[in-house]
Amino acid sequence: MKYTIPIGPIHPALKEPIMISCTISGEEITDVDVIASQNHRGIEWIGMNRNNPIQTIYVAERICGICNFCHPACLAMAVEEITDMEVPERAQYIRVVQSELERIHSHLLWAGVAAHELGFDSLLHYTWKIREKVMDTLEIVNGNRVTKAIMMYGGVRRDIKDEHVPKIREMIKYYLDLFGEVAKLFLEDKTIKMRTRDIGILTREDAIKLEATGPTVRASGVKKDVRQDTSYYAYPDFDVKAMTPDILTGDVVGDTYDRIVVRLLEVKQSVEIIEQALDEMPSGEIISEEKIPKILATIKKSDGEAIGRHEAPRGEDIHYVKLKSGFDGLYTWKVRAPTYNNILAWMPMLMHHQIADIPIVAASIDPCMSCTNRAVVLDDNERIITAEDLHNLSIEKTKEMMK
Amino acid sequence: MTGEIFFRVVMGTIGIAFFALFLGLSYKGIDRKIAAHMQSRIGPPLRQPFWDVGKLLVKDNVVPENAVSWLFNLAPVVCLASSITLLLYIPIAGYEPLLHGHGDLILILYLLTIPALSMVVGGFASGSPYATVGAQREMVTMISYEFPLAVAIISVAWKMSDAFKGDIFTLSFISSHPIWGNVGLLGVAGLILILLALIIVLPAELSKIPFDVAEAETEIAGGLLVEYSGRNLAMFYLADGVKTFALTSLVVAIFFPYGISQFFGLGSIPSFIIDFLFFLLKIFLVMLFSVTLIRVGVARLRISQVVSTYWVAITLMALLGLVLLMWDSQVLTVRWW
Amino acid sequence: MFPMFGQLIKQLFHKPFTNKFPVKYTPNDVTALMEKVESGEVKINPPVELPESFRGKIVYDKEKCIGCKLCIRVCPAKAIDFKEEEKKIKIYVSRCIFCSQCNDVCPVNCLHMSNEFMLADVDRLSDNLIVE
Amino acid sequence: MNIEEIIDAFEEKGLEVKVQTRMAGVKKKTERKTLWINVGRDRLKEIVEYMVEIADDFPHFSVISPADVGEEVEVNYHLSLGYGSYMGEVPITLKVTIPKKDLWVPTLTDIIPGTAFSEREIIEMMGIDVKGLEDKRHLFLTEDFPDGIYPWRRDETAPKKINKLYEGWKE
Repeated sequence: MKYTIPIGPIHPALKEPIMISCTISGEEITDVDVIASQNHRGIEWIGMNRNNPIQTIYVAERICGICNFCHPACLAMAVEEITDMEVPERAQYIRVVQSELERIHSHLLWAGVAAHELGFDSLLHYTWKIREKVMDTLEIVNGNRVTKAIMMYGGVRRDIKDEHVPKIREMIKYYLDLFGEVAKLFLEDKTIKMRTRDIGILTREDAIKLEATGPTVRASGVKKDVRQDTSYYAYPDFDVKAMTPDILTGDVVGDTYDRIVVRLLEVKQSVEIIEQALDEMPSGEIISEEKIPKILATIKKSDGEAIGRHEAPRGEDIHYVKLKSGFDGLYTWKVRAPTYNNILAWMPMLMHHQIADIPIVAASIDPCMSCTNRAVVLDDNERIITAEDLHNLSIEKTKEMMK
Repeated sequence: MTGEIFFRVVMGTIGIAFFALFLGLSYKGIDRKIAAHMQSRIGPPLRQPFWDVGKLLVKDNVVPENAVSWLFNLAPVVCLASSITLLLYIPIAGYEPLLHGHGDLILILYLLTIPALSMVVGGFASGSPYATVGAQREMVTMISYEFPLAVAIISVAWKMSDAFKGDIFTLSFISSHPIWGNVGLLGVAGLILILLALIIVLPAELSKIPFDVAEAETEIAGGLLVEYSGRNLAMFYLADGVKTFALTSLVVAIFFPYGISQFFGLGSIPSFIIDFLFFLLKIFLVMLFSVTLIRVGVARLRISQVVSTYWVAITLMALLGLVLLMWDSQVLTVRWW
Repeated sequence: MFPMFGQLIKQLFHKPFTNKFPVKYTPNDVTALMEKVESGEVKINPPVELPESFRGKIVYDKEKCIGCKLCIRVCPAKAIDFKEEEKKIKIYVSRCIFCSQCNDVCPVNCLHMSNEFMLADVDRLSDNLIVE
Repeated sequence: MNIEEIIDAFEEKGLEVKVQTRMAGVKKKTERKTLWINVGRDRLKEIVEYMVEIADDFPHFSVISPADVGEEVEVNYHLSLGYGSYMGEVPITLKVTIPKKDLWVPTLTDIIPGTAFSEREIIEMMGIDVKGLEDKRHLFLTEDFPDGIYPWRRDETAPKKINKLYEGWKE
């Protein structure tokens, strides 16, 4: 008997505005369809029509709740290429440190969510307990746990002061000592192996054809990593190698288990990169142009187009920016978040699996729908309740409760 | 005469019911508190389950329109009632159970299936695809854990019939003649294996992780109980508490029916209290090792793995225990004390 | 085979990791708790201590402000309004996204970020959430 | 395949290659070169097949980004060759300029299946018809989104009825 199970916009397995509707017969999935049109927020439209470039950095930063350094990083890289803005050396190093800090916190967050999808809540609590260390470091360095607000065209807005360095070093030591234990808890647990080994396999050929990016494609053995392939920021100094599962487990299967392996390896790699960055951090000022109005002016009179590519925690993140002189704001701005390509990889992964595998396979690509959906254009003719009414209703309810 | 028995049974049942509800919920609170501390969290206060039930009773009871409403509302009542009747046959703290008689051990085995069956009926009646999948899974889980459960209990009963004559299939008989006393060294090993099998069967019956595929929260959004709310969900919640208490006391009645009051030689009331507290401690220990520790330490399995674990691994363990028991009495009775 | 059990037993005997801010268990009635806290009966556990570079509620030094409207131009959330008559600005904290871009752009450095983060309120325009 | 071979391979095909360079790195200063190539709409499929041949593994496709420049629409196909080696990747953008009156492009899903989502997006966001794509449903906009309105366009088909949620709240 066939039915369709909607793993939909509101589902405990996938708290993301996307809907996977699987037609199942018995327990086996026979067809997978992805419907992504649940919550498009108009980020590009805002960037092109409403905001000037400085404000667009903060819109880009809020494309994704977790990986919020990668989007402004790409945007700034593209704009700097067009306006040929010089970026001081120290700023390039700070950008590398920030993107690696973000990768650690994003991967550890994902590891906890994956454990929760498997029903292993104590591993979720454990992973998020050790993640607090990187969150405290981020709070000390950036002043805020998640939204860093540190990117500016031509450099960074805040420096890594001398009193921050011992805290970061302490975090590095903490994670290097802990890697063995975390790897043991995740990779040598029999029930996790039973649930993730040979589940959601993405063959190397599918991974390349469907253009998956980031840990999803590296788990299938393809050595694709933007930090290793293209030279941007200070990455040429770090000789970054793409992490594939055979480094730890010796062979490549391309299943959910390998994606856990790749992400844990990347956390270790990021910690080592930060350590090297701190050792070789050049001195000097951190932004090439202090006065913001001058930056706005140079952007306004520049012309041209460029792409910014950066290795976000979930994969390759690319922005295409086109500037036209005299136009206030970005003339054309296209954001492509990493999950955008990885969704296509769901189809071959989920085929002929059981319902129990949907949450963990869907979570294995670390979907971040807020990156992928980006525009809301409200049509107010037949919407009865608007956000305003809902807000007022909630105020009355809170007042009532406070009596 | 019949009036008096009738009066004793009715009042006894009501007493047992409140007693079971109170203890079931407080054990649930202890379980959540210890699980929380194991995960280095503080966890809710011990009286949290009482608040949860109170809150659920206040919430309104929504019946989905494409559900079979009379079955939908009947299922929780049957589940709670059968869990409480289970307790009538189980000796509490070594004292005579309210109803006992010939063969109540087999009756308990069947009474165990009624709560699970009523959840399945409730799942099918609620008409949502998640609940239907959950109900299918609950049936498959029931089939898989019935086999080792039956093997374990029957082998214990068989061992008793080998040593004693008389009405061995009643629980009070088993708990008054502790099984460990009359088995050889091999028998002890067999009994440990059977105890282990029973300990691993418990999480499946109480649908706790790793075998809670029927109510898997992250896969099918709560499975069977997805459409339940308000009073109905409160009844299922209470039934789960009572079942935990009933099953752990069943394991205690079969394997650890010892009392410690005779060591202190006090009067009747204090020794009763000591016995009762020792009984509660035994319940806590069994629950700690069978439910709390397992549900915190492992991930949830897939339905196909649940069946293969029970039919292959746990049944083999129980059968090996039975073989050792048979070997012990037939061939080498090596006295170990 | 099951590495998690060892870790769990170890964690059972360590202090829980959770920070007990504001109180250990959620109270039945929040307003009653607030009164008890004001009257001093109940002591609130301190939150995790904040770094000095923490970006909380904005602080506006009215005298130094010269009304150049640069912060209005740069604020991504349009949270700053200009008062024509007295050439000063009015900041809606409920609208502010705490990016501190206005601090950087201000030529006279009259905007700073404080450490205050408990800004929940019922009315968006209540005086606690408007900085003038 | 280093960058010179790739440029010669394209010049063989009679395509004019524009190279943009950008310095990066501090101690090891290395240049980042991106190739920008104008391709006619009819030669697009042929060039992409050619790229599949010369790629040592398979070309990496990132996204299609359309830009509305007044009378025409520039459709940029962002691809890259040579990933996997240290600093060896060359990002290549094929720019297809099509007039607004006749907005269509051939599909690439038969060569690179990964382009399906990008093509569905340019259909709904820019109104470009992709010939040969079988699944043309809305990707990010809801089903009941009024057709004829294309969010990324700058002409009369751009959305006009915008809910000014972010302005009207101060009263």
